[in-house]
Amino acid sequence: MKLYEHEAAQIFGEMGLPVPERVVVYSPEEAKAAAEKIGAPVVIKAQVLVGSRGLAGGVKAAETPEEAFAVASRIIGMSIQGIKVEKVLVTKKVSFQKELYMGITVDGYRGQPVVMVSSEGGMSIEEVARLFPEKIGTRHVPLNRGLMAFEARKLVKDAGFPAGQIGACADILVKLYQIFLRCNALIAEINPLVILQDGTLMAIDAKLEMDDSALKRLGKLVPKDHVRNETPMEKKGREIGVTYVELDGDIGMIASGAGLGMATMDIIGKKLRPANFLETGGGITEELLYKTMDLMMMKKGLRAIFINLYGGINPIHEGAKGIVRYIKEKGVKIPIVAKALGNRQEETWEILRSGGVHVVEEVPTEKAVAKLFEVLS
Amino acid sequence: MKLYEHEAAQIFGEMGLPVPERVVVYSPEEAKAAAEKIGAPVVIKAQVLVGSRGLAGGVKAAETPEEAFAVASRIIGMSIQGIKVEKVLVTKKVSFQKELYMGITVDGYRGQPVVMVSSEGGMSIEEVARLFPEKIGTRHVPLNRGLMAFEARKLVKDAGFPAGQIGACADILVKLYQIFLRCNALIAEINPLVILQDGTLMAIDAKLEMDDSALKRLGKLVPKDHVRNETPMEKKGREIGVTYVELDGDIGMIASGAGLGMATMDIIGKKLRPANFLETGGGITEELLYKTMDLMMMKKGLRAIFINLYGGINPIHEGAKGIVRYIKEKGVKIPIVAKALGNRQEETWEILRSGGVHVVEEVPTEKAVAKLFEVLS
Amino acid sequence: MSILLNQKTRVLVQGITGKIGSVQTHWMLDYGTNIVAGVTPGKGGANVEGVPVFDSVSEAVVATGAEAAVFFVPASFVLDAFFETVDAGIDLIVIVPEHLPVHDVMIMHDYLLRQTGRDIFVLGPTTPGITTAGEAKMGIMPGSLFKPGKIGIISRSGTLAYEMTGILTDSGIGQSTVVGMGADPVALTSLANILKRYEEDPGTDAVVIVGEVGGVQEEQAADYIKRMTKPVAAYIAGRFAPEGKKMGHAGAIIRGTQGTVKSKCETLGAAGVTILDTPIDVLPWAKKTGH
Amino acid sequence: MSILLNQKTRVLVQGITGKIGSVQTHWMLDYGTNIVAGVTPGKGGANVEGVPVFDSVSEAVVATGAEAAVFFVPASFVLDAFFETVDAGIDLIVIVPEHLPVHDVMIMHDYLLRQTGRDIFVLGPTTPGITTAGEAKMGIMPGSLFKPGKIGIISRSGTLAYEMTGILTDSGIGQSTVVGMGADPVALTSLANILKRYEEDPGTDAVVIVGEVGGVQEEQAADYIKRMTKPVAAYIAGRFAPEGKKMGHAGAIIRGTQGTVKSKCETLGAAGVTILDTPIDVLPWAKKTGH
Repeated sequence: MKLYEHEAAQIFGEMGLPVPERVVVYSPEEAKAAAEKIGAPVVIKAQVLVGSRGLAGGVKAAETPEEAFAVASRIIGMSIQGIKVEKVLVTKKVSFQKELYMGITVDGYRGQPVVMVSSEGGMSIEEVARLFPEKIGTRHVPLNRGLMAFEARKLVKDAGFPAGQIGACADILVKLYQIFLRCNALIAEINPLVILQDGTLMAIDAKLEMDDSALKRLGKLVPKDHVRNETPMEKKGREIGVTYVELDGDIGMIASGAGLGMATMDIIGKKLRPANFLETGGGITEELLYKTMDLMMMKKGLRAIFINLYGGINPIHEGAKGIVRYIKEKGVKIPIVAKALGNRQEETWEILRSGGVHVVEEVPTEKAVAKLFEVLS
Repeated sequence: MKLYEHEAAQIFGEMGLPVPERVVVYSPEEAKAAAEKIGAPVVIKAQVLVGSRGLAGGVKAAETPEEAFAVASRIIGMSIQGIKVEKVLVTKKVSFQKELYMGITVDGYRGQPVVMVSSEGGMSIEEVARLFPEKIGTRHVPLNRGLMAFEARKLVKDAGFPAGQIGACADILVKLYQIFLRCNALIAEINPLVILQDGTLMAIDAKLEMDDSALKRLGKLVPKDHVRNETPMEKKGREIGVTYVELDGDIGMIASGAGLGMATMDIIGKKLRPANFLETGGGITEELLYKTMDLMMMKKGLRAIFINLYGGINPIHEGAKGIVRYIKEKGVKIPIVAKALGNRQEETWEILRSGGVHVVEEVPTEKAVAKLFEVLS
Repeated sequence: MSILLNQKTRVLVQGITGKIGSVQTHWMLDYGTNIVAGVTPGKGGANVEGVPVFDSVSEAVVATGAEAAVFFVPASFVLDAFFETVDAGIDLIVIVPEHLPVHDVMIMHDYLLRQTGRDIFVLGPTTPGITTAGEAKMGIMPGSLFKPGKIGIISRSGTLAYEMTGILTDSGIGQSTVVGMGADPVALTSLANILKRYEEDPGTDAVVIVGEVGGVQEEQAADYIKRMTKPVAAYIAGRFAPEGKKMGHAGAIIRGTQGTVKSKCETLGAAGVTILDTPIDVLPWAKKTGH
Repeated sequence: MSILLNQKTRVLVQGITGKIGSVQTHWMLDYGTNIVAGVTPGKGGANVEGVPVFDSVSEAVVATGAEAAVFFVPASFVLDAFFETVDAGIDLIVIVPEHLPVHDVMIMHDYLLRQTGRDIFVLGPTTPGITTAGEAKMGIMPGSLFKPGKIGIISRSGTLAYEMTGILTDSGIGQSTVVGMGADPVALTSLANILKRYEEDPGTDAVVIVGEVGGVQEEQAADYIKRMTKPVAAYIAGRFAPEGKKMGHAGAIIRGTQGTVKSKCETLGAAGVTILDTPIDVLPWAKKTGH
C-alpha cells in the first residue's frame, strides 16, 4: 500500500525525522486558513499516489493566504495521470541550499534491503542515475546486522554529500532504515532532503509504501483511511480479493495466476486488445468467480470474455459454478471462451458448457485464443 | 529501573498479553469506587518494589466494595520490608485451575537472554527450583534469531505445561520475549500466569525491570513517574549520580569504584560497621564530591568517614577540592581518613590535608583502615 | 532420474490437518509421493489419509526419517515453520503459501546465506512446488499434466509451469522434474542453482525456463547458462504487462534497464538460450533437440 | 614479554578529540604507548597530541596500520564504534565507557560468537583497560602504579586492579600485564580466555585474579585453571556487600548458589587457587612463589 505524502510525513516525523509543519486540506477555504496558521509563504501539493505531480502542475507556491486559496482552487479537482486531486498538503515554504536524495527498497535478487543516496536530489532520480551514475551511492544491508551509523557515514561521504552534513545525514539515513524495517516497507524515500539556509536538514517530501501482506500485523501504523487513488473497478477488485488492472482494450480476461494471465495477454494481444488484467490467485471459490464476473461486466463495451484456469490448488469446478450462476442470473450477451485444465477438469467443462461457455479442451492457450478469434470473426 | 506491577501490567497489556482489568488507587474511598466499577469480588495488592508482599499481608481479596474499603484501609500505609505502601492495585478476582511461571532475564556469563518456564507457578520460584528442578525449563536465546514459536512450544511442553495450553502459552512466551527486547529489560516475568476455569490464560502478576542505562532511548515506554520506593538518601544519591546503598553501621564510606568499595567494606567490616556503600564511578568532579559529602552527612550518628580514591579516569585533585570546600563551608566534626592514589596524587594529598583530612600515603587499603581504627580508638 | 525429489524421498507435510493441507496430501499420495509424516502443533497422534501427525518437525524427523518438507500453513506461520524445519535438519523445503510479507522472506534469505556446511534448497514462497514426473510431487501441481521424460522445466509462475508442461505432455513429450521457484519478489533459491542440478542430472537432457517480467533472476543466471552443455529454451511472459507493478523510483534505479521482457530475452539469447515467442513454440524446439 | 599489548602495538583511539579521549591520549603517550591514530567522525585531518585524526576507523587502519583500538566515546555510540572497528580488521578492542545498555552488550557478544576465523579480544565495557608494565597502556590505568615484572593481574574491577597492582609495586614486585575484563554483567571475553594467554606467556610466571561477588566468571574458569602450570591466587571482594544488586527471581534461579563470595572461593580453592582473604595477602603469596 502506497501512503500519501501526508501520511508518510506523519510517520517520518513520529519516528524522529525532521519534517515541515503541514496541514492536509480538502478545499480552498481550508487552504487559506492553513496558510494563515502556518504562515505564508507556503507550498501547496496535490496528494496523489502517482509520480511527476510537479511536472503536471500539482505543486505550487503561494506567497499569501489569498494566493493559497487561488492555488488550491486550481489544484483541487485537477486530474493528474487520470487521477482526480481531492486533497492538498499545505506546508511552509522553505529556502534551501541544496537538495539530496535517500531511498531504501528491497533488492529481490539479493534478498536484502538496498540503500541508495545521491547528492543530486530533487529531480527524477532515474534521471540522476542515467546522467550521473557516479553520484549515486548504493549499499546492501544484511538484515541480521542492520545499517550502522558508520556505514551510513561512509555511504553519504563517498556519494559526495557536503562535508559539514555527513554526520547529520547519516543519522537521518539510519532512522529511515529503522522506519523501513518497522513499517515492513517496500520503499522508504526522501526526495528531496534539503539543507536549509541555516544548515539544518529537512525532509520536504516523504514516500512510504507498506507491504500489503504485512498490513495486518502493522496494526496502528497503517493509516486508518485505506482509500487510495484507484478506479471504481480496481477498488472492487481489491475488495473481493483479486488483482485487477484496468487496460484500454475490449476483451475481458480472467486467469488463475499472474504468469498465466500475462502469457494470455501476450497471446490475445497479437490480434486483439485486452480490457484488463485480472488474476484470481489461489483462492478460487464459487462466490469469488461469481463476484469476478460481476466486476468484469462493469466494464463498458466488452466484446468477449476469455477465461484461463488451472486446477492445482484451485477447485476450478467450484469456480465454474460461480461463472455459470452469474450467467444464468444476470444474462451475459457477449461470448465467453474458456480453457480449464487440471484436477476435476471434465466436471468443470460440463458445468461451463451448461452456461453456454465455449470450452476448449486442448492444452495450449494459443488454441483457445484461436477459438476466441474464431468466435468473434 | 524496576516497574511497579501496575506499570508493568500496562505495558504487558499494550503489547498483547492478557492482563486483568485493574485500577491503581491511593485511598480506601478510591478502592471502594474501583471495586464498584470493576465488580466485586476483587483483589487488592500493595504496589511496592520488594518481594514477598503476599507473605507480608500486602495482597488480600475483598468480596464487596465495602470490604475493599476496609482491606485498602489496612494495606495503604502498612510497611513492607521497611517500605511504606502508598498505592494499591484493585483487580478482578478470578478463579483458576492452575498457576504457571514464565520469566526472561540476562545470563551474564553466556551473554544471552535466558527464558525460564515452570508448570509450578505462584509460589516462590526459587523454592520450585530447589524442590522440583525438573519442573523448570530453561532456554538461551541467540539474539540474532530471537525466540521462535516452535521453540517456545517445545520448552513449555517439555516443562510439563498442560497439553491443551501448549500453543497459547508459547504465544504468550514469544510476546513476553518481544517485550523483554523492546523494553531493554533485565527481567520480564509473569508469576503466576493462570489458566482460568474456561481454559483461557491470564497474567495476574507482572514484573518488568528496565535497564537504567537504556531509559533515555526507551523514551515513552518508561513510566512517567520515576519515583520508586527508596529512602531519602538513596533518592538523593540517584539524583546526584552516585550509587548509594544504606547500611546499618556508623562508618561512612566513599570509594571511587564498586570493586574498591566492596573491598574497603570487607576490610572496615573486620572491626567496625559501614554505614553505607557509596561509590562515585568515573565521573568525579569538585561539585560531585561536594554533594557526596553533603549526602554523607545526612546520615545521623556517623563516627567517621573513610575515603578511598584512585585517579585513573577520575581527576582526584578536583574531587579533593570539593571535599575540602564542604568541610570548610559546613564544618565537619567527625574524623575523615583518606587514601587517594594515581594521577596527581601529591596535589590531592595537599588539598585534603588543608581541610584537616587524615591522609594515608601508603598503598594498601588495610594500612589506611588501620589509621581509621587508630583515629577512633 | 530427476532433480531434488524422487519416489523414495521421505516427505513431511507441515499443516497437514488444514483444509488445503489434507486435500493436497490426498493428491500427493495419489501421485505416489512417499509421504511419511505430517505436522500440526497440538494434533500429534492424529492421522490424515493414513499419514501419522506429529506436534513438531523434530519429533516427526526422529520417528520417520523425513528429509523434505512441504508447507501448507497460513502465511503468518511460515517464518516459524521455516526455522523449525531447517533446525530439524531438513534440506529441501517447499513453501506453497502466498502473501508472505517480503520482510519475512528477507529474514529467511539472510538466514540461509549464513548457513555453512549445508546445502539447503528452498522453493517458494508462492510456489506450486516440485514434481518429478511419474514419481512424486510436493505441492499443488495437478498430477494429470505430467508425463515422464527428459525435459526439465523451471518456472517462476505456477500456472505457466502447468501450461508449459501440459503443452509438452499433450504432444507426447515427457518431463524429468518440473520446479516452481516461487513468484515472490525475493526467491529463496536462485535460478542458476536449480539449472546446475539439471545440468548434473543424467535424467534431464534439455531445460525450459519459464520466466516473467520483473526481477533479474534470468539475467543473473546467464553466466551459468553459458557454461551449460544441455540445450536451454526460455519463454518470458509479460510483453503486454502494464507498468503498474513497478516498485517506484528506488526500485527503478536498482533495476536500471534490467527486468524487462526485452532485456531478459536479449541476455538469455546472448547466453545461447533459444527464446520462445509463445509457449507453444516449445514444441518445435523440443523436436529439434531430439524429443 | 606480555600478553595482548606491548610497546610496538599500533594503537588507535576512538573518540580522541573528546575531553576524556584527549586527556587519556596524553597519559597513554606519556607512558610510551605507540598511538598511531585517532578517530572522530567529522574531525578528520586534525591532530591531538601529535596523533593524526581520521574520520573513520578504516581510513585510519589503511593509513597507519593500527591493530588495536581503545574507545572513549559516549555509551550510546559504542555499538557503532564496535562494528566499525571489528569490520576494519582490528582484533584487540578496549571499551572504557560505562553505563552501556546490557542489550547492546549482548548484541556485541552475539556477533563475536558468530565470527569465525578471527581471534577478537574485547575488554570491557566499563574496563580501565590493559597495561603492560613499562611498555604501553590502553585505557585509563594510572601509569605510576606499575613496575615491570612477572606477575599477571586480571580484574573485573578497575579500582581493585589498581589496589592490587599498587600493593605489589609498593613492595618491589613487578607485573607483566594487568588486564581489566570489565565490570558489566556481560563481559565480552571470558576469564578463562585471558588466563590462557598468561599461561602461554613466557613473561608471566604467576597470576592474580581479582574478582567480586556476582556472576559466574570465576567458577566457569575453574576447569581451565586446573590445567594451568603457573600458580594462581584470587581475591574476591564483597563479603559485606548488601544483597541489593540481586537480579530478582529469574536471576536468582540461573545463578542458583553460584556467584557468592563463598562459592567463588570454594570453587577456585578446589581448582588449586590460593585464596587471598584481603588484598594485602598477595604479598606473602608472591614471595612464596618466588617474587
